[in-house]
This record gives sequence, structure tokens and C-alpha cells, in this order.
Amino acid sequence: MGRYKIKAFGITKDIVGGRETVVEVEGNTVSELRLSLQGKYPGLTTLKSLFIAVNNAYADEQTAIKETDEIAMIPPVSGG
Amino acid sequence: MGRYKIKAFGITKDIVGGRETVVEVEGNTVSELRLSLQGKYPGLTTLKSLFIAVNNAYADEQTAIKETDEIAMIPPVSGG
Amino acid sequence: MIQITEHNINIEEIVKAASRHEAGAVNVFIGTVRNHTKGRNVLRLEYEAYEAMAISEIKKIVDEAILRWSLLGCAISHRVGVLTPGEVAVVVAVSTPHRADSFTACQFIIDTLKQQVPIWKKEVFEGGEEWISATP
Amino acid sequence: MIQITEHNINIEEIVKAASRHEAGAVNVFIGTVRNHTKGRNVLRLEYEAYEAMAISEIKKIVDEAILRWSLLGCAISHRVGVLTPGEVAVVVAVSTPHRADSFTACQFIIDTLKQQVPIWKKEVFEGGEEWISATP
Repeated sequence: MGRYKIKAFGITKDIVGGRETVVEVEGNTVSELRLSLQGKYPGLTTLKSLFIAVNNAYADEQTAIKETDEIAMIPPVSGG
Repeated sequence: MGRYKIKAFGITKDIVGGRETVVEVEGNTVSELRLSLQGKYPGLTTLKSLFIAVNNAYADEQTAIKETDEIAMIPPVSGG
Repeated sequence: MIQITEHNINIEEIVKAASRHEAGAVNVFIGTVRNHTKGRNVLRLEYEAYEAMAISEIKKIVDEAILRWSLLGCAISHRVGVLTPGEVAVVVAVSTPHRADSFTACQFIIDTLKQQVPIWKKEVFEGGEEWISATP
Repeated sequence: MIQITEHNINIEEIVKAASRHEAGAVNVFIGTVRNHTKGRNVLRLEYEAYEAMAISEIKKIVDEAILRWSLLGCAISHRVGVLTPGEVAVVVAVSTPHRADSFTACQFIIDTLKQQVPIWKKEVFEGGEEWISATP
């Protein structure tokens, strides 16, 4: 159980209404974080994909997170 | 039978000793012109290839030439 | 040289940064803002990057390209902020000893950048706006 | 725009000449003078062109590229005269709506240019000189 500050970019910024949001998570994995985010912001489930980055790198579902990590939502990228 | 002025580029300029040469040709085809050139300048036979251009386009061996045509020797190209 | 910038990209500067005297070939890809997509008139694009991660992801792509091809130099610049049609959004330049590798490596980098690097664009067209590729 | 020139090639100018507002992609190939080839130290290259025919042959290549890919713009500049290592010998820039075509078309043009266009280079290296590709 923890309180995580999550950065938002692109369409996720519009969905959460700002550059950052805070969620309470039951557990300490990316997978559990994702469930909390989707519970709080159902709009996130409409995206083509949603990756989570931990400390500036793509994380997989089993990655453990700490409250001090830099965590970000990565909706489908469209650079170039 | 005719007298043809031929432009020379790249290594052919060194072989004929100038930017232009004049050859007498028995006949009026590129093929016969080539024989005359190679007779006068045996060094031309050592090239990897030697195309003849007539009026700014590659000509084939059967192409008929006139003394008023712009004719050039095209040794292997190496632009770029 | 890897750069995320709010300013106009100077193509000549990126090419210079990628060039090497031992290299005979430089390939450059320039992505520009089109004035229409899917039949819509594009007014502007708004680019946003997760900058620290974007630079780190681009570095990974470049490292892979160095391993796979004989990359001698590489420079990449990506714009963020508001861009209008005709403006340069991204420049990728690579130099290699021989030219075929320069094409292959440059195409690999831009293709992979578009798939992996956390940069987003919102298209603002006549009558609406859309985060590109975000929803099915 | 097709150009044979004795002056430095301005890459930005060639890119501009090839760019179109309907195009999203520009690919640019830049051939530069290497400081060594086959283990020899290159002092300079001397380029010579049969200019009228070179321009006409480049036009044929561009026309074929326009037919085969969705080429929107194309600009080509080739240097002649004396060039030293690091200098730009040739620039080919093409613009297309989508990026894969820009790579394919640009590579086709430079590959075909090197095979067909009457331009020659003499390499002057430490201890000698050679017309490149002239003899077996």
C-alpha cells in the first residue's frame, strides 16, 4: 500500500486533468499501479496502449515500484 | 568515311592527350568509330568499359553518326 | 548529439554533428509537418516529450545502430512545442563508411524512434484536434 | 533542381528545393570525400563532368523515380573541381508523402547516378593518383 506521484503526458494529461496525479495503490507492482490508475480514471482504458515508465525506462507488469521512483504514464507515442 | 571530332573526359583525356581528338572513320556507326579510336589510341582498350555518347545520350554500337553530331567518349563513370 | 528542442532545427548543424572525415556517406531523414492528413487541413501540431526518458530511449536506439551497422557518427534532433505546416519536426543524420549502411541505419533509427520514444503529437486541424495514435 | 557546381554545396538550400508542404518526409544523401580509401591517404579528389549530358542523365533518373515512387520534390547537386577530405561531393534530396518511399527513392537515385551519370573522379593520394574505376 502506497501513495504514488505519476507523471502524465499526451492524452493522459487530458484524462487526468494535469501534468501529474497521485494514486493510492494496494501493492507495489506496476500491474497494481495500473489497476489503481484505471479505477480512478476509466478514460485510460480507452487508449490503444498504456505503458508505465519507472525511472525513465519502460517497466513490465512485474516491476516493483517505490514511492521515491519517478513514475510516468506512456500513452501511444507519436513522435517524428 | 568521315572526320569526327570526339570529346574526351576522365582517363580518356589523359590517353588522347587533350579534351578533344579527331579521328577518321571508315563508315558511319558508333562501332566503326570505336575501332578507329582504339586503332589510334591503343590505351583505350585497357579501360574497364568505354561508351560512346552521341548528342548527350548513350549510343549503342549500331547508332549512325554524322560529322555534325556532338560525340564523346565515356570511360567508366565514378561520380558521387 | 541527441537534442530535444523548442527552437527551429538547423539541418546543416545536425549534418555537421553526424559527419566524420573517415565516413564517405551521410544519410539524413527530415520529418516535416504536412499541411493535410486524412483529408483534413492541418493548422498546427503540438509536440510534447518526456524529455529525460526520450533522450535515454534515443540513446538506446543509437547504441543498437552502432552495433549493427558501421555507424561513425549520429545526430538526432526532435522539436517540441507548436509547429506549423512546412516546419521541421525531426532530423536524424548518420554517417557510415559506405552508403548502403547509411540508408539502412537511418531508416532503422527513425522507424524505432517513432515506435518507442516518449514523444507525442496533437494534431490541430480545421474543426478539431486529436492526439495522434492514442485511441483505436 | 539539378545542379553541377564548382562551389560549395549548401545542404540547407538543396533540402529546401526538394521540400513540399504536402510532403511529410525528406530523405537526403550526402556523399563526402573520405580521408582514406584502400589504406591510402587521400590528399584530394578532382571531379570532372560532361555537364550537359550529366544533367540530362540525372533528369532521366529523376523522371523514373517520380514514376516509381510518389516523389513530390527532388533536388540534386554535384560538385566538380578539386575537393579535399570532408568536403561534400554530392547531395540528393527527395520528398515524399510517406517516409519509406523517401529512403527507397533517394537510394535509387544515388545508386543509379553512380552507375550512369558522366562524372569522373581522380583520386590524388600520397604517392600517386588514379581515375577511380577506370581500369580493371
